[in-house]
Amino acid sequence: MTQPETRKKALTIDPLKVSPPLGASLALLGVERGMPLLHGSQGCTAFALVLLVRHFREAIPLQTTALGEIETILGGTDNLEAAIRTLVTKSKPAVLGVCPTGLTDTRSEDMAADLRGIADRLHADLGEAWGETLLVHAPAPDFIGGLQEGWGAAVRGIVEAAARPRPRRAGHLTVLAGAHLTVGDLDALRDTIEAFGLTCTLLPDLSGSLDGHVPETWSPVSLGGTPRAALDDLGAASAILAIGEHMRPAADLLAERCGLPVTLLDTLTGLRACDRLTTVLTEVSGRSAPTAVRRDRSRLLDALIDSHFAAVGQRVAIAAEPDLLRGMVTIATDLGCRVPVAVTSTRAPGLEALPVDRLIVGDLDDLETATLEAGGCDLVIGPSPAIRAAKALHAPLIRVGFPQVDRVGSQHDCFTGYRGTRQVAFAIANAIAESHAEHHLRPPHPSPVEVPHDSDAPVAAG
Amino acid sequence: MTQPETRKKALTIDPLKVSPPLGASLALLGVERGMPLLHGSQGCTAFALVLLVRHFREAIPLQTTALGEIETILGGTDNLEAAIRTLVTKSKPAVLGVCPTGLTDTRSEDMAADLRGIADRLHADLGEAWGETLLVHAPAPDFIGGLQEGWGAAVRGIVEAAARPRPRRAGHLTVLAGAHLTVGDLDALRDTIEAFGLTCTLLPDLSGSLDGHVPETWSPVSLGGTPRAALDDLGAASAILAIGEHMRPAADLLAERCGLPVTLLDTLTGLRACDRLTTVLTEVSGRSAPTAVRRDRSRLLDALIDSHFAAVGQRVAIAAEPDLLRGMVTIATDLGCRVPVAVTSTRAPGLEALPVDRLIVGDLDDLETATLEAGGCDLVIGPSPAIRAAKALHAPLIRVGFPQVDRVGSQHDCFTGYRGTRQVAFAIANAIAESHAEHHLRPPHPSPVEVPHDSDAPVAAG
Amino acid sequence: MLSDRLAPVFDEPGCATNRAKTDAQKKAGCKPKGPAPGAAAGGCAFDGAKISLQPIVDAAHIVHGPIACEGNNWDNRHSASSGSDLYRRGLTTDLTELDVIQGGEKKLWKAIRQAIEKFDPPAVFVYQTCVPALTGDDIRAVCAAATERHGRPVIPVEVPGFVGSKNLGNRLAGETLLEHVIGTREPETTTPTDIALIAEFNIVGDLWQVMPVFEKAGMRVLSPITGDARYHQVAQAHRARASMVVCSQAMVNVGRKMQERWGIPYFEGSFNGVRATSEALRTFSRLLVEQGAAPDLIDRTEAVIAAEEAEVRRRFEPYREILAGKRVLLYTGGNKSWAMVSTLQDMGMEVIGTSVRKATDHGKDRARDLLDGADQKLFGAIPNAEMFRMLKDGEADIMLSGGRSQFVALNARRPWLDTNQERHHAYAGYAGFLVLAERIALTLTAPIWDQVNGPAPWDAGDTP
Amino acid sequence: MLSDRLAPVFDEPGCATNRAKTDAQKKAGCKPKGPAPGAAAGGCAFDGAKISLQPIVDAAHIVHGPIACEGNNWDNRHSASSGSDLYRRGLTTDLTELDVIQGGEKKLWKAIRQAIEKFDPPAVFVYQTCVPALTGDDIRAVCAAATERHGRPVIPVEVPGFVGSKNLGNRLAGETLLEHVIGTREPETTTPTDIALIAEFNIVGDLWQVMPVFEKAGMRVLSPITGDARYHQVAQAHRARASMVVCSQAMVNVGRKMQERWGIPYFEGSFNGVRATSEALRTFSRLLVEQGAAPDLIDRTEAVIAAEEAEVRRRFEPYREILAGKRVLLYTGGNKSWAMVSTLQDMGMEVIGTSVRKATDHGKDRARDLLDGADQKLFGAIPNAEMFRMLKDGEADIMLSGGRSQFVALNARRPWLDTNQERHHAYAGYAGFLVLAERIALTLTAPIWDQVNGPAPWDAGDTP
Repeated sequence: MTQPETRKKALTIDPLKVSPPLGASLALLGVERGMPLLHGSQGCTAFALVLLVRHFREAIPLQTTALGEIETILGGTDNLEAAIRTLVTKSKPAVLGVCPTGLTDTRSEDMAADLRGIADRLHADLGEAWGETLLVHAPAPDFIGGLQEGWGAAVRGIVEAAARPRPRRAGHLTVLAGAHLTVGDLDALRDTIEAFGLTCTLLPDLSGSLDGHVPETWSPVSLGGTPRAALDDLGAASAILAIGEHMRPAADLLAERCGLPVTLLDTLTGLRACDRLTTVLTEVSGRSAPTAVRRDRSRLLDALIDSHFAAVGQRVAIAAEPDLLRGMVTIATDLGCRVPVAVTSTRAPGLEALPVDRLIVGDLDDLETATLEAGGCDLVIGPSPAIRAAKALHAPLIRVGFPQVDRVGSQHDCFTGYRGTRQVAFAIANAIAESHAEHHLRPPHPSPVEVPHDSDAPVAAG
Repeated sequence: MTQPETRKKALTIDPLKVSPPLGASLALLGVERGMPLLHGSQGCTAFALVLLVRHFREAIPLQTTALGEIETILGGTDNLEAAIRTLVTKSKPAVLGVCPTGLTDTRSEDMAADLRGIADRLHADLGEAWGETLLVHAPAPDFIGGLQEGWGAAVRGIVEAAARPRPRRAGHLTVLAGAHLTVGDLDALRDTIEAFGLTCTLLPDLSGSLDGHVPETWSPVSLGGTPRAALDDLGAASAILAIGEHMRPAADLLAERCGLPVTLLDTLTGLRACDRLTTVLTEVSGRSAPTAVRRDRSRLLDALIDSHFAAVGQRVAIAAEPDLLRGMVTIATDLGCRVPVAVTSTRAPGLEALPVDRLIVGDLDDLETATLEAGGCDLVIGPSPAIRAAKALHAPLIRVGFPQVDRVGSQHDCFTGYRGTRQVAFAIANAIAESHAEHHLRPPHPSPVEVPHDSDAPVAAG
Repeated sequence: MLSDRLAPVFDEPGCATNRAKTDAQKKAGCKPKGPAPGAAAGGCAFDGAKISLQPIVDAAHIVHGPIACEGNNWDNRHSASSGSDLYRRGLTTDLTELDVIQGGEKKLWKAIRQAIEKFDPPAVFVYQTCVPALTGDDIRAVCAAATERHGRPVIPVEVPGFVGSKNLGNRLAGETLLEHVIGTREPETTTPTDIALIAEFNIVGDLWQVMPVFEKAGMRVLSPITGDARYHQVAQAHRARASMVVCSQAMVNVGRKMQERWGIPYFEGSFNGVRATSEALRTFSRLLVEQGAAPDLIDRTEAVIAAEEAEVRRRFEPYREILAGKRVLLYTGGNKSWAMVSTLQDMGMEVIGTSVRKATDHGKDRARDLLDGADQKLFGAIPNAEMFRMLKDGEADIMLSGGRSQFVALNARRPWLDTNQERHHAYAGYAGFLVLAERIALTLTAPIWDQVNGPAPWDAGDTP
Repeated sequence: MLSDRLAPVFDEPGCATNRAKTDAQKKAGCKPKGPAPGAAAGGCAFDGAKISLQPIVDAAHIVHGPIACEGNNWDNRHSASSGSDLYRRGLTTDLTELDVIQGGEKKLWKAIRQAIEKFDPPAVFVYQTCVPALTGDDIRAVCAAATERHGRPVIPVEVPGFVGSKNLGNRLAGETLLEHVIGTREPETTTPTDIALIAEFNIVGDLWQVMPVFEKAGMRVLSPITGDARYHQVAQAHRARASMVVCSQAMVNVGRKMQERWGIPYFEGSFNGVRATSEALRTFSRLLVEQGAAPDLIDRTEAVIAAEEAEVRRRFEPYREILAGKRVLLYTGGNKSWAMVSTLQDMGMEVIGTSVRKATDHGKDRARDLLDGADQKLFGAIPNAEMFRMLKDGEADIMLSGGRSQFVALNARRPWLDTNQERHHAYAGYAGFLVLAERIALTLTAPIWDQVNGPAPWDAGDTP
């Protein structure tokens, strides 16, 4: 049991966190024809947009209510209504998600009430022209948590707006996918579910929208993602599977609305987590695990064995949001690594159970300084900006989480499921081995001076 | 058109090549209950065994006829017979492959005749006890080519020993898989074939034998791989698909034996190669490409676009056996890279068409020195031992081919098909970008001396 | 009250937008009409101010606000440094709900102290953002006290995002420099050829491509504002003999006020391309001589220009044929709207259109002249869908723009090159001209364009 | 004829296998009976010779043969170097069919020249392999001529694989050193405490773990044979005052003949574990004093031993509880067969069995003593299937062995640690004892063993 520490410091240096509204926006981009609308000043949207673009390298639909000084002081409801009107009529999103920002939160606007009023007025005003747009309220204050909290709030908002009681649908799962799952993770999860003969609705589903495919036309809203129709049928399933602690509020609400059983798996990384998924799918499907899944498990066992050689006893410092952190700590410690320092973005339930020496709710400077204090490490796991800490610690960096701005294709990384766990185990072992290879077969201290070969050297007499 | 050069040098320095009998052995390990037998001195087997173990990190069944001085001089047929007798009775392999070595080749033993004689005698002698063992002659002289040539010879030997005319079988492909395909490649190829509603026999099939799974029992022979029964039915297909130029002799023989049409694809890396595969599978299956394949193609287009930014104009030096080289040159140049130097192991058909500045049949020292002569490079692609050249060239190394002894899980790399091409495109772009990131936002020349902040500095009067 | 300090900025006489206005319009200030909710793009004033000041590499830049303002934003610029990388650290007070309720001044005070203790910077910039502005944190007072306490400048930058656009933020940053920085320190030595470059931010090393040329001509960049600047270099800008405003809308106020206060002549120019660079060098040499530099500076400068231009011509040869006649859609801003046109034309390319959204009148005129008076080639904002259509229909061979519009080109499967701040290559001056030519050539000839535009097997027609 | 030179090697009186034989057996030499075709494992004579000589780090090692002999084999040893890495290069004549037909001597001659031109090594070792031996390439003649031509030793190592086992190759390498290298150069200086270490190959730095201890005791390793050796160090080995044969079967001939020729006393010892290391130090100090070193060497050595042993005891504490009572299956060779037993027992572990396949009689006796005379704990070769069963049935908690048998343990899902040449950690001397304890502890406690031995979900019983 390691209680999370919050370092007493007024100055955050190199934040690990991004803002919750960014997370909420991203979740909304995982819905077909989704459009997030940040209620704040232009910069709130611009910064989030630029960072999302740098990470995904895709067009990111994201809008702003563009509050100015006057609206900030007098209240931004008019801007919000104008923005919604413009978007509904011009871009015709299937889901329009309104994400308040620190600015509007600070004014304590009663957004929920405002939104109801706006929806009523616009419905009356626009009539048919309103179309099928689902208006979602995704309240994720800037002040609490980071990406995953915003994401969770947006998904809960979608459930709130869309979920209705439906007849159960055998052999179908509604999967509430956490922010820690990449496109590659979602692909793998869907494949695994389908391998058991089940079907599923993923909410959100970035694997259809931000997976990097080249569309044939230009779209002002997200392309792909959870289909609009599926949102009405979130309750038409035999069970709810939620991935990540931060999906619990959404899962609980959906369960309450639709009377479905919930299974929440906090991570899908690590053998035990994958086994839990297998057990769940076996139960839901009534089928035994298919050959491919069994084979993948066996391959994972071999990968764990192969990887532990380089990994045992090595020190891994990790920075990630809570649910991603959980998975990374799990696989690192499963391989026999020690985690001297883990840094995360917020106090989340269950973190105290993680087998780490120190758990800090802090920033990337904490990662660097606390790990240095602890005697350094052999590997860093974290988002791209953790490269600075990794260099200072003379350790390689395995990039996970958000943002990853210095590489392409990160959304296709898969670090969950039997295969993904295998990949991350290999990645850990190889990163450590490659880093240590510099010193392999070299003396532990500066080498003695070479005795040069000279032909004048004394030669034995006999 | 770049004609392959052979550097005039008596001394090979850091060979790229491994021995053809090693390649032949490896192919035989891709058959269920296979057992390669190297006809030579103990060392021939020991070296191959150690290297295969270091690469695959799996138990490698491999035996030797253990020729001593007397047998070397007087002829080793007795040892060969004794070895076969021991193996057939003790290990009961489904396929026992005899691979001559340089030693036995030099004596010009008529191995084929010897083997027929041995088989006759042992059949007579052992009767039922001979079991189902298929005796294969895999003549791959040490003196010509490397791993892929030995592999090709072994597969041709298996076809020679097993293939018989069979009724055609609609919707089934016999796939002759080249040595350049990893376990990950084979998994992907099978999945793609099956996505078209087809079935296939892969020969050899390392994805079942050397894929890193933890078996439940100890086996003296290979576990998994192409099933013994499938060898009798190599001709029971609607077509033959051969991957790699070096599979042509085996494919031609199988076509001749069984009257099947052959499609030979020299590589599966790069958009055009993947499109060719799609076209073949569309034709054979009579089905249009499934959604998943279309999606993967679209994702590849995006990956090519995302990756080209870092890759265009960069210089990539590559060392690989011919068919692997082809794939790597293809993707590197597709992305806009230039290949100043490519080194390969042997003169193989079609290499002169590769868009490289220099193509050298040589060793890893040629890779290093020729690339230095050409002005260096930004990236090296090659097997693990190419790390020395990469370091000398101050370039990162993407490891491909054989051997990869300094990392785990290399057999799960997939660099073929739409997905695998996407992965290698990302790998190239990321390796180059990470390497250049060292210099990013830093001046092109040594930085000027920092002016220290001092509080005594003169302050403006007004 | 913040608005009091904003009025003069909106009233910038150096601002072209403003000059063209009637008196009535002028009364309203040169503030552009507010952005449309639900149809806006672009950053806020804080964004603009941070862009302008962050290139001061040895200063600590502390963002006073909730996580959104810095957590989504730090180290996302490609300004390069030849020394300290303190400017790349993400420093913020990361306000929580409690801070908002209790007020954030005390936290800011501590944060400043921590930054100074950890990094010992010569100066600290503190950026005010929307939330603490709304709750009334008085960062001026905190900064004044901290300046006193720590014996070094702690400078308030009052730029809550809601006050306006990124461009306004640029100017507010300029005002901050004028109020707190420029003129606060004397150089160790001065020369008659000392110059200041205003609003050149050394994106991926642009500055370093022109520095050697200035050196060859015998001019010294006394004060880069603010690319690769040390704080003290900005503080001594008032001793420059002439200055150039490189990005015309950003920080034109700095050039004008330096002229007002210290009599330093300024001009608007660009390092985009050979012609613009030569013109900038000529103007500088003329101004410096007017200010008292030895008259042979003009000849020396001409000699440098002649040599550099000849070298560019020679080294451009390999690209000539590749680029000749290729059609470019240019979607950029500021004086790149015209300077890039001339650059691309010098490369033998055809500019089918340029966006003049953010250009001055002067810039629009120059662009129009370069495009033979073809007004239809001067675009405002092009809707993405229309841009997609133009590219998809093959009206251009390549688009040059910033990162935001890249996916319009890429999804249309057309070559695209980043010419804004996120690019990885420096295009300034003579050297940059060649780099740009190379990048365009490499991009145009990358084999992937054939591949991504080729038919899929299922579209080829001969398969089921 | 090669066999002429082989006979004395087979007749090695220092060889324990040989000493135990009847006269009739002795006549047949100590060559073990030939390996069984189809049921053999292990390397060839070339392999053994290369292992023994390649650690001479500054020499060029050229393999004269087809690609199999070097292409499958180069840089696969973990001998470490504090300087040159020439020994890690893969140098071979890579014989082709044409070379075989025409004879390979000319190619070898050129290859030697190229190696000397490129690397300028102090010496070149040329390894004869099966194919050129069969076709009759006279490498002795080529090497003699090359020595003359290039003014430095070019040394033939006649070890075609077919002449016998790896162990034979070790001895042939020793003969080569005795014939061509040792005694060919005088040291710059000598001391009364100069020693030679024979058959210590500095695997992943083993040597570096004992060097500091020798230094503390005041002994100098004049000649490491051959771990981390420079050629000249081996050449001057004849001036050592005492020598130790570290891996008992490999190169015992070198120790014996150095004693014969130069009167250098030798002993067989080990650096495996605390007891063996202390014993080696004691023996050296005794022999050196007998040879004329100052008698206080013995006290100094005892003081070092006492200090080191105390330090080991102290630092071993964290591992004591983890290792206590854990059962080890030891499957190794040479004098590790007994030395490792004592080491593991010192760690509080129970050795359930040790393989004495490659141990001398002396070694077997010591192992038997350590295991309380339990002969059933002394194994010969264990068939893989039986070893798998033992491990699967949980008879041992961990297996320590070489890379070849690892998969037996790993497929049985039992902890395994490499104690042979492919390991990544050095286990020699006092320091190595602690490293070994740490590695065993880490391996035993790695959570993966629980995981890989736990039931799969489909085996758990409560699912369909």
